[in-house]
Amino acid sequence: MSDAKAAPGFTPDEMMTIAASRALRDDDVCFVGIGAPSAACNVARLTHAPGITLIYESGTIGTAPDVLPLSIGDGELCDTAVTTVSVPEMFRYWLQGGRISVGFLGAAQLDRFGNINTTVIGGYGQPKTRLPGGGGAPEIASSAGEIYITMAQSRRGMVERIDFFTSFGHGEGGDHRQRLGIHTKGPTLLVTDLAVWKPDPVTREFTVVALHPGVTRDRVAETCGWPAKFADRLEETPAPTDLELETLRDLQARTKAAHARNRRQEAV
Amino acid sequence: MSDAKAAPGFTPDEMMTIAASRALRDDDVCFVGIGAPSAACNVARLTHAPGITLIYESGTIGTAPDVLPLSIGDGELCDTAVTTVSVPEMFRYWLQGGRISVGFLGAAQLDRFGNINTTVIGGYGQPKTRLPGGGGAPEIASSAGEIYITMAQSRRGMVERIDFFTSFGHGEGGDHRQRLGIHTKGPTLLVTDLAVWKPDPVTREFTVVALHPGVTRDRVAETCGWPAKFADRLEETPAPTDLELETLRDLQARTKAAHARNRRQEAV
Amino acid sequence: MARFLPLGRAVAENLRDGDTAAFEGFTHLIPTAAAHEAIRQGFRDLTLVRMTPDLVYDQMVGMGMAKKIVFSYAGNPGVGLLRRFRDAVENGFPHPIEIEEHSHAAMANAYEAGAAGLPCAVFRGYRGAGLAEVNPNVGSVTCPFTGEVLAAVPALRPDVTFIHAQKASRRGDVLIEGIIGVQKEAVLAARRAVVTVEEVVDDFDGLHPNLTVLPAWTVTAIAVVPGGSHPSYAHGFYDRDNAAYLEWDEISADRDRFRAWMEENVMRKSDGDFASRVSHLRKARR
Amino acid sequence: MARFLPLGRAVAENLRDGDTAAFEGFTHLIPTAAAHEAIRQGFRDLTLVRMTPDLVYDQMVGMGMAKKIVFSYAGNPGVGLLRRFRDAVENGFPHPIEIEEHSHAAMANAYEAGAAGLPCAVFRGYRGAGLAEVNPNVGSVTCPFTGEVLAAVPALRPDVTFIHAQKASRRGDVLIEGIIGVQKEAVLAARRAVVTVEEVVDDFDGLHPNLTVLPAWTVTAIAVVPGGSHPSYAHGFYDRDNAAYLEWDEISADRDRFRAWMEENVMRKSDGDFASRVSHLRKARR
Repeated sequence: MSDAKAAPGFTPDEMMTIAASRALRDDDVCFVGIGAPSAACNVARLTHAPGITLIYESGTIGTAPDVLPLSIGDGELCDTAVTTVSVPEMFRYWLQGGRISVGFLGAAQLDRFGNINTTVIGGYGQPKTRLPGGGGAPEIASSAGEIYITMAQSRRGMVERIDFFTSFGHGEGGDHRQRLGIHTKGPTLLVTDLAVWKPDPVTREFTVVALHPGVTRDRVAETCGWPAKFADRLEETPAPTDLELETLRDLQARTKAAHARNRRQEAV
Repeated sequence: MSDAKAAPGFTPDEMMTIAASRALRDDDVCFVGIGAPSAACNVARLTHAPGITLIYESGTIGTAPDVLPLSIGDGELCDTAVTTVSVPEMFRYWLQGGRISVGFLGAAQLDRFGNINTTVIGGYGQPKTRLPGGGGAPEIASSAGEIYITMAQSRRGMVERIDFFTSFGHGEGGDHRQRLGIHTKGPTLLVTDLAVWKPDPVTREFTVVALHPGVTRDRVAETCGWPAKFADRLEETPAPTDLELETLRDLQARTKAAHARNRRQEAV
Repeated sequence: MARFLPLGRAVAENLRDGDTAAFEGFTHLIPTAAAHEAIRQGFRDLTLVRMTPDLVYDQMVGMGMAKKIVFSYAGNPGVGLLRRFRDAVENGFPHPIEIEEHSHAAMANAYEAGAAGLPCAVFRGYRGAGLAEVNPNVGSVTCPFTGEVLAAVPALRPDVTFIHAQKASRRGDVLIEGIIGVQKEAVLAARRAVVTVEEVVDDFDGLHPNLTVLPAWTVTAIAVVPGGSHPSYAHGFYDRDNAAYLEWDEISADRDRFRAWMEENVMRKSDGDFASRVSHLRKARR
Repeated sequence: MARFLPLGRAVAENLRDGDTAAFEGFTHLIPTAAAHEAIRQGFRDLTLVRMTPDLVYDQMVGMGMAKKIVFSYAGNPGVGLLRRFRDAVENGFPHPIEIEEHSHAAMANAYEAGAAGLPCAVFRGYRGAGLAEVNPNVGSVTCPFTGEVLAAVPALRPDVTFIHAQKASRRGDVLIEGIIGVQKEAVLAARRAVVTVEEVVDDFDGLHPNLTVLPAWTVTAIAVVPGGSHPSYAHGFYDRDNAAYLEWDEISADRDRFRAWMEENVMRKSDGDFASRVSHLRKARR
């Protein structure tokens, strides 16, 4: 990235998506969550990782959507896929079969060990807010080779203690995964709108390893619900390049136009 | 059959195939073994049971072959099928799923309780003759709604004690199936080249219920390796009708022509 | 053996109060018309099974038809939460409902086991997951060869499954194309299956042999309802009405507005209205 | 990621003495050319896995390459017995071999479990069957919900699977059509996968989305061998050579005749000879 031209202005969300996209490699097979993960994965495909295989849990393998899907099963995903399989096959042969190198997830609530809650705020039996639930995430978290997480920082989202263990990250840290018989790496990367985090090699607690351009330690700390830890040598995330930013913005513009196209108002 | 015109001359093999075909109903879903069962099932389809669904274990569902397949997976089966599924799906959803009303099997060795051996003559570890083995038969025998068996009579084939339980019929008779947790009916019909047999309602021992035209009790008894039992009121199997015999002979003639067509000698 | 019936009769003959029913569709091919017919006929005490309950289950829950929901992702796909479902779970409105919550992997495997005639599904899952603690229907078996402990869930065996598909042939075979989800499994796992289709064709001659076809004898009833999946979509026929999903977020946010919308758009309508709802979403056939 | 290689190199790089290897194909698409190449390269001590070992396993056993056969139906399809296999099992010629025998249901489920990353397959089978008594790899698990005892067999995980398929795209995706057998599962269950294909096409654009396609990254090597399935067949390319199956019954009946035939038709031939073997079997493409 260093010799590519950095774009002059960009939003924290754009930085988040682009920083997340950079973690993906050309030979990755990536199980894509909807929303921010989907944008990051497709930016990677359209920039440095044209060979990446993107898989959505609707059964679409090797998709190359021209616009971002609104749902996990938009027609665009099937139209551009190498093949589309049944959902049981997707979860048996492709996820459980160990064919996924990266599972890319978002989170409603996240703790410092990469455990994710998208099920419920409050008690499970007496919910304050009933969220949609786990969907594919519980087994993505345990069966994909490693897990990347992306979410905007907030004290409501990055919490001391999640209300429900939808997807197991590093549990209480250390070798908790191994002790439960989970042999994949679990969360190895967290990209927020402010920073890049990686788990400590021993404790597995997420630690800031890079700040996005213009972001301070204080800003990261005050938008995080647990006492944020920082690496001894903090990097600065390279700013988005022109290519990255154009690619993301074009993708989002195409997406917006496509999703507006079929509004009933316009058709009538 | 009574008012249809009986054909003047026919072979015991033809009588066997036609008598077997008559047992199949228009709404049956039949898992077809190769050889004699395949001929009987297709004669049924081409005569009184045009709506029958024929399934071969190669994954072909609802086939309507114009010629009899040599193997269980000839192209003709796929070309004429309603759909062709994978072999794991065939055994999981269609056979184990309880979708098969009749499993139609042949046998190398058979005992009086409909237990079948197609695995080995002699001891399993020290075989006198190693036969091909069970293929789909062990689970056809337990998962299909009921089992029809067809084979030519001989003392070598219809034996006092089979050398190996490839497919479980009624075991030692009575409620042996139920005691093993098998809830399907098991063998309910045996059609040989000489007679039609059905299991005794209590002992489950195969009992002759009809003799083919011109066949004597003695002929049946002397070609059977166990002491043959006969029903109190023995029927005579109606002779093949013109339609049945023509249908079978046409099918066999087409089959012979088709299998000869691709002989290398003729192509060179 | 599949019978072609008007939708009203197909629903009336195959759904009963107290049934366990699956209206399946994974974003694609959601059987909206069948669900709306069920709402009009006013069934009660249903156990509604679906991996991704979305608008139609939100509507059925909001109308007080559900005793229990068995599910793995209760969201408005790509939009957010299901507000009628939330109101029932959080506030017991219009009445409390039971939930049995699984992961997608568990539900997909449970349908597969149902289709395969097994009593339970076995898979590697739920490790470290909170659902294993709150759902008593998560068990385990031990591999007799390696000693590995695997998750087990009961097979799903709905009394009736409703799906939407692209085509039926005259003899009643059904073709599903594109994102096929768990529809085949949901049909084969069920005692009865009702299929709405976009169109009927003379036969499936010339069809590729390996497509997803449900033979006529696996289907109980077929009703022809063009557009019957709206606001979901039918691959090759019309696009997803994303705007309708966004609108639902507002409609469902308010109890009165929800009721009024249901009255106007479901109770006073029929399955014949679906064709016009997708006319602006039809596209050149690929 | 799939590499296009000459067959000789694809086999040499992916098969080793002592390997567990599957040359799969259910009557259709049998990878004969790959098996003949393996015979020419003279591997030893192989554990050969296949539901329906037929002519090619008869040949490999007769040439003394097999330590063990894992199978569910060892016949010459539609003809009768496998005489070289029989000679090995009954008489230990050319040397004794081990056998591990299953039912089709068990093998199909075991491949499925291998593809699904599970340690074992669970199914309802082997009830009252003699194989359960002679095969120590038949175990059981108990459904935690119903108490039903189900059969279990270890998952199949070959070191390498060989299959034949109709087409590869330039990027290495592989298309299998017609009777697809267990080939997809056998490839996904294996550590390495070698595919011979009838032809290479530029891309799979326009292909129906639900066909059986193995993405390039699930395949290790692809070799283009037109006719490579003879005397089996390739749906859409050429018919089954039934006459060759009938002839094999005579050839294989005699040890010397078998040796001479192998010398002439395998050892002194190459994969380039397969195209001419099917020329009289080609038909108008459907």
